[in-house]
Amino acid sequence: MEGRRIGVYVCHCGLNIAGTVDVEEVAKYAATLPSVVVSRDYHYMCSDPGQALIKDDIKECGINRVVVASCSPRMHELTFRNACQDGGLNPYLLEHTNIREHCSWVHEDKAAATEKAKALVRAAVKRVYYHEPLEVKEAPVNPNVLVVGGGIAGMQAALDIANGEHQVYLVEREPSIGGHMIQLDRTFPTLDCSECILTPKMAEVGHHPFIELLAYSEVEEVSGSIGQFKVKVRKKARYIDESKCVGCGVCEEKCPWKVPSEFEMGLAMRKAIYIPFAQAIPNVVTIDKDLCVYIQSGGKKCGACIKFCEANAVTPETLLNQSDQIVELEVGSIIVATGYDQFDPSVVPQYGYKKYDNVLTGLEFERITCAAGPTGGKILLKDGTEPENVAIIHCVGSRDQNYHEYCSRVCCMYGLKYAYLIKELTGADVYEFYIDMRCFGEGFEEFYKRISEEGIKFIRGKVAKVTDVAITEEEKGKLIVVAEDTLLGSMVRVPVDMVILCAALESRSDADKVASLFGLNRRADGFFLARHVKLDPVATPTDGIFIAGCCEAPRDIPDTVAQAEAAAAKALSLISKGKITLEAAVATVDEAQCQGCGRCEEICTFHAPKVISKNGVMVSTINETLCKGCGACAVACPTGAISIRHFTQEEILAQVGALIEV
Amino acid sequence: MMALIPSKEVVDVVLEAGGEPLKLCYQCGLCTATCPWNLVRSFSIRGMVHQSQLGLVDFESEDIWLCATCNTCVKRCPRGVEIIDIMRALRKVIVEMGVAKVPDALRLSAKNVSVTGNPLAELQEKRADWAKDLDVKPFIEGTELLYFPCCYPAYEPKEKGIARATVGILNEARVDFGILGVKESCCGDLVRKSGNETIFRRLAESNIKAFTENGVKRILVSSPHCYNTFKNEYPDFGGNFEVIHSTQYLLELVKEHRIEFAKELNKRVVYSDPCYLGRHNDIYDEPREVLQSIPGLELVELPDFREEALCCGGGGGRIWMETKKGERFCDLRLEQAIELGAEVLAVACPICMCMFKDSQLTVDKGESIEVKDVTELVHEAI
Amino acid sequence: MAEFEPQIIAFCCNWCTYAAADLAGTSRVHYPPNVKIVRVMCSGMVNPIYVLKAFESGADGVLVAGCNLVDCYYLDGPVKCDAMFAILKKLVHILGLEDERLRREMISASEGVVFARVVEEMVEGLKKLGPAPFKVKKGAVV
Amino acid sequence: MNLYEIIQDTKTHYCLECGKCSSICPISRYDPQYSPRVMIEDALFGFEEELIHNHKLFSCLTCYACQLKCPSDVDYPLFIRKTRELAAAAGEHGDYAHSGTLQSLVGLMARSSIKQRRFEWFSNSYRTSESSDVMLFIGCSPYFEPVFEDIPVRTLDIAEASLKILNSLGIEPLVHPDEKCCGHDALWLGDMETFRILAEHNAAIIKESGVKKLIFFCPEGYRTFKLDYPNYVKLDCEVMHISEFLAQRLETEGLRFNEVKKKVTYQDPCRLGRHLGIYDAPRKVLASIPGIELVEMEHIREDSICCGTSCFTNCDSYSKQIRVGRLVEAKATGAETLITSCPKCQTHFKCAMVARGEEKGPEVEIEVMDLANLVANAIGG
Repeated sequence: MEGRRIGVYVCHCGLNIAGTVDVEEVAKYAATLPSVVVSRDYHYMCSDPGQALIKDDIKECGINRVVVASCSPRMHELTFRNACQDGGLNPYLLEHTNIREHCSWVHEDKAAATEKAKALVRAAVKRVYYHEPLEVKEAPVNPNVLVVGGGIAGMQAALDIANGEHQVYLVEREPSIGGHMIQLDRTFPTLDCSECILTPKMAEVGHHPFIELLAYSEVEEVSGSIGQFKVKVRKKARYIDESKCVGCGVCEEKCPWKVPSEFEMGLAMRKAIYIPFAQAIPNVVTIDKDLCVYIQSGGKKCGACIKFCEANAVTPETLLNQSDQIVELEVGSIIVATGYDQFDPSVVPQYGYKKYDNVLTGLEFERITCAAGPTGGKILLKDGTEPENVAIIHCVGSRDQNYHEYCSRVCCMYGLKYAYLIKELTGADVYEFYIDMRCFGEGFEEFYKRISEEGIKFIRGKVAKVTDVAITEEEKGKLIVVAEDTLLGSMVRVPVDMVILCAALESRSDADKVASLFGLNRRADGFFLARHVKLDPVATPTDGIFIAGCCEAPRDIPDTVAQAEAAAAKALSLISKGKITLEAAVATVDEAQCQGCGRCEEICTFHAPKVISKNGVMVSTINETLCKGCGACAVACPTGAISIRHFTQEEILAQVGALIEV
Repeated sequence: MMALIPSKEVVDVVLEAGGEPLKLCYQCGLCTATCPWNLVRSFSIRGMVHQSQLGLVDFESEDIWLCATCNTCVKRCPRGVEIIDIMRALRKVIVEMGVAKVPDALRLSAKNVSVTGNPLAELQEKRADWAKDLDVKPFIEGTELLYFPCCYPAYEPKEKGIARATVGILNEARVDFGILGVKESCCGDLVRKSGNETIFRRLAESNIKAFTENGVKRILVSSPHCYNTFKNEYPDFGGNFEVIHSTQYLLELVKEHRIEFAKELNKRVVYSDPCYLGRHNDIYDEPREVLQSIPGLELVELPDFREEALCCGGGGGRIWMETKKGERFCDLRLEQAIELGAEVLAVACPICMCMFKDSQLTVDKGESIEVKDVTELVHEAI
Repeated sequence: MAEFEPQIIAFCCNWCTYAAADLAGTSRVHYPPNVKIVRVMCSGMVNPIYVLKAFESGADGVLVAGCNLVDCYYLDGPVKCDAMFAILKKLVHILGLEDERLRREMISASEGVVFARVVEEMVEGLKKLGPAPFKVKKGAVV
Repeated sequence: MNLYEIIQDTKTHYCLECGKCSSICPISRYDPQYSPRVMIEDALFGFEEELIHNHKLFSCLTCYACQLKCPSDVDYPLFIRKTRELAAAAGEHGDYAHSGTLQSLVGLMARSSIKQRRFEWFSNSYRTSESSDVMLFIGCSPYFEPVFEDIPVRTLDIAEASLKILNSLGIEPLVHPDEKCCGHDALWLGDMETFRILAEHNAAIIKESGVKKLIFFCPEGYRTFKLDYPNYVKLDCEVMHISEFLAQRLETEGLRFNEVKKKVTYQDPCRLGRHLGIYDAPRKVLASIPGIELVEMEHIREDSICCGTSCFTNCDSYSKQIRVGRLVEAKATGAETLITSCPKCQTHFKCAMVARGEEKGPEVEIEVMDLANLVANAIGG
């Protein structure tokens, strides 16, 4: 610690400081402190001549640490850091102390204010003694972007970026992009046909010269950090030659092996070789390996698809020898748009899902009303007849602390949409069982009013059970929905033919894996946590990784699209700058001191520390591109191995110890 | 608790009876919260609407007959639900389908209207008797204005003053007017609001016929109920006439200096807005301007007035029914007026006048205040 | 004898409470000069030793203040600070120190007035309590 | 005192430079930069400044392994302690673990006139007496509780167990509310001012209470009272470790324990073992509990290996490796529980097991328990 030469500069700020604080006395006092070689006061330190004092003293008096006592560092720390730099001194060798906002402006007693200013300067001098030069690093940004999830959010984000002529890799784990939105029949509140508005976008994604679509693929590994992520993607084998398949569907027709279709929510069958739905992108077949008898028998049985494929896309070779491929990508930013799962209502046994044929979930009902769906768009009961009365139960799995405490946001609206469709298509009596109607979006309340006009019966009350145990003649053969009508203050039993459960949107069952893959945090409700709920809603704790759509929280299509566009804008702004500046005041590990206990790794919100084995000894390392310098790890570190540059314990203790004169 | 089973049939019946607006209700409860009944007892309109939505109405309940159709709830309803129509529909279901007992007083009055053309069971041929000693011409083709006094001023001794004052003023202003007398019947408002749609239709058709046959174009009415019915409901049955309420017409006469005040009326006066003039037809200023034009008259306002004004409790057929002491809105209103130190409670509706005059008999110091129609006050001052 | 003037050291996070103190300044909200602020980047950066050292060096009261849970620049710094503070409180409690000498606040950047009020309250409270019971160790100040 | 005097005092000039010390030193085994022999050599060459500013000066565990092997009887730990006094006077203090919180608390405790709230944890299921002539020294345990909350170590469990044991022997001991830290760490870190204040305070309250016997469950306090206090203050009472006390009672009162089925191994705490030569008493207690099977580690008694940290200072990567090594040894015995009779040993071992990163080091998870707790469990009830 030899050779510290400290310069102290006390600013008058006109009379803003000098009116209350005797700045000359403060400067004189500072001159008496150890290691202080120059101490000056000046009218306006932030002015050019004021800054020149510092620059000159660096050159002429050889000062190598600077204390400026003036206004708030939040105002002018950067100014004086730049002055130091211009004078040839590392900018981090400055300590800026606040004797205006925190002293002259808030105190009236001149003597006391002067004493306080002295104490602040004394503490700053003690602290600056320990300041070390820090290097401000920059890193380049790879302009390629990875978008994970080919639902509406992922597609929109991919298109926005690709339209800016930047390369996008769009990874989708299902055989086709489209997500949940392509399963929907119509979209509230405008009742546009979902397919009609979505398929053009899917086609655009499929053909876009700047989008490389990796469907039927999953991200396996992500390393690196903002600007330079390395990503491994597993492209799952479709057991066909994608370049040859024209999607004619003949093989599908001929294939004799069936299972319930995932896309149709199990309400229709698909084949072992299949295209999940007519407008699938990419329009190529996929083979369900577990179901394909040819593959399972090692080529001994069946082989119908090979026989009928004129394009020669399915061959014994593709069926028996194709395997997953690992694709390695390098990208500068990542947009995670992995969507949601529908809550499984069978965990609420009272509602009879899976027990009674005509108790359906929302997504199942979407398929039923869809013209391309299993019933050709007719609302039919399992026995093929039309229902005369239907109950729609809201908040299934949401607003219920036994399942999910949150409001799922879209259910009220889709519940209303169903009511409308049922009325329109069957004229059946519709009962909506709700707790509150939450119709907050553009056109939502108007839609609610419009649906009300249809004579839908709204019963305010959470349904206790759905049963087929009749107690009166008219209940026989019906499903009876039992609830308290809280507005009547009376129990009601409503016999209906069909019950639709407005199942909540919940976080993906594998959200934990996705979170740890991309370094995301999850809220208590399972969804991914944004960097700031209000002011940074698509960023995440990991710089360069953004989230959009229902993986962040349940939301409707317009909100999802807006969020996807926001995420794309974030990625584009990174690309446009081309480089990132790294925080200099970050955590650093003294490896000899570190015991590799992992407390730092555990506490860090940004996943910057990581415990690794070095020569068999566990030590923590800090990824400086991830570290924000918040200091939580240093507090958690039991051995003092971690310190935060520019905010080391030594520095702060020196400052604290000097604040009070004894 | 017995579970109820919603009844589609009942809902359909109510809808059929004109209850269509109930579909729109989203059960916020603002109607109940604004209803004057809840000043004196508990009455859940919201609950009744919801019962109607599910076909679970308790038709035996006396609550069905409470609504005085004051329109406060309708004016405030965030969904624009025509709640009075729903009440009317429920009453209609009872009256016309006999699903429950109609209160005796209502049944009797409705019968009276049906038979005699007025609720007071007076003879039709005596309908013009109030004007016997006055210079009143029968209406003939070409007469400028028809004066339609309403059954109460026509028959009820306590209210005849309204009709007579009106005639006095019209004559003073040299207005070319006439009356139809025995050719006219009750406008039918109260019977309609109390569920007797069939009787109402008959009355409406007969009045329209009489008006049309006699070449009536412009009708001056003393009652806001007649005003509302002629203006807003008769057009549905083909009767399109220019309808003018006495307070509107008085203002016209004052402004055109067709009447001049000769005396000062040094009195402190409060004005009680009739529901059917105010909330139903947005006429708030005219009566006040007329009163203020009377020299010496000091107009003071009740605690709630104009849009917020408290109903007298007589609308919707309530005038015919007994309301328990302690639950009478008119008593509250009268007490408020006395509290304000008013010498006169001015009204512009024969129903209000009837209700308030009854109140005078039971309310403490009820006799300390006069109840007068605006017309009467004007007549006194000219 | 002059009135006892308590010494308070306040650890304030850069983004919220330090900014709140700045705002108190720009709005000229006056408060007693007994407080001296140490700027930290996050309340979650405050190590228990900083607070203990403040007492060692003669402070009569210590304030640890930072963002509200929802405002945190580092997402959940206040949670970490609370966890640290809970331990710290237990320690000084066992030590026998009055609870009022150690205060934890969440003061957002817009709450200059709140900052001033907290300081005033602390000064008032500490005046009643009198000096902290620690004798400063010889040579404790670096 | 200067370095020359220290060398005389600790017989350091007898050093033969044989290097036995460095070869036995648990730190030197892992830290190539640390060697007791080189430290001594520096001292003998008179490099006083270098020596007191060398932060490795605070690495020595003062475990006394070297001293027992030294052919010239050089008291290296004492040499270190005294040299640290010089270093402390120059503002050096080594690398504090836990940011120096514990040292700071001791400093504040020493320099405060207020009443501590030491016994709020105290449940009323144990009987104590203000007029007893036996005192149980609780030490810093109440402070350890919050600090080590996350490991988790509950040193007060040991205090409670000790009370239960004493109660079951019909003793209602005094627990003193004004007791302060024994000063062990201050002493061994060279902070003599703090140590003296603490020693004088404790001696005074003990004298005032008139107790005849002072029982410790912490070997550090025990050592400090037994070997160090007499050099500074007058103490008129017998001091004992709870294991010693129990061993004594086993003979005199024929104590009987319930069966506890457990295969255990035993860690000799340095202070109890090498500092005070107590190896048999705890083993005797273990042997008296039916069902307990003691399997010894490779290094035991005089050859026992330190738990790896002392005075919460220089608790570094090497310290961790020592502990990991020792735990691996303990696990190798096949024991399910590692018994110690020192709260610090327990703390340091449990701390070494913390592995919260995704990547884990060697598997060292084993139950660690204080002898007092084991005995208390065997008493039952």
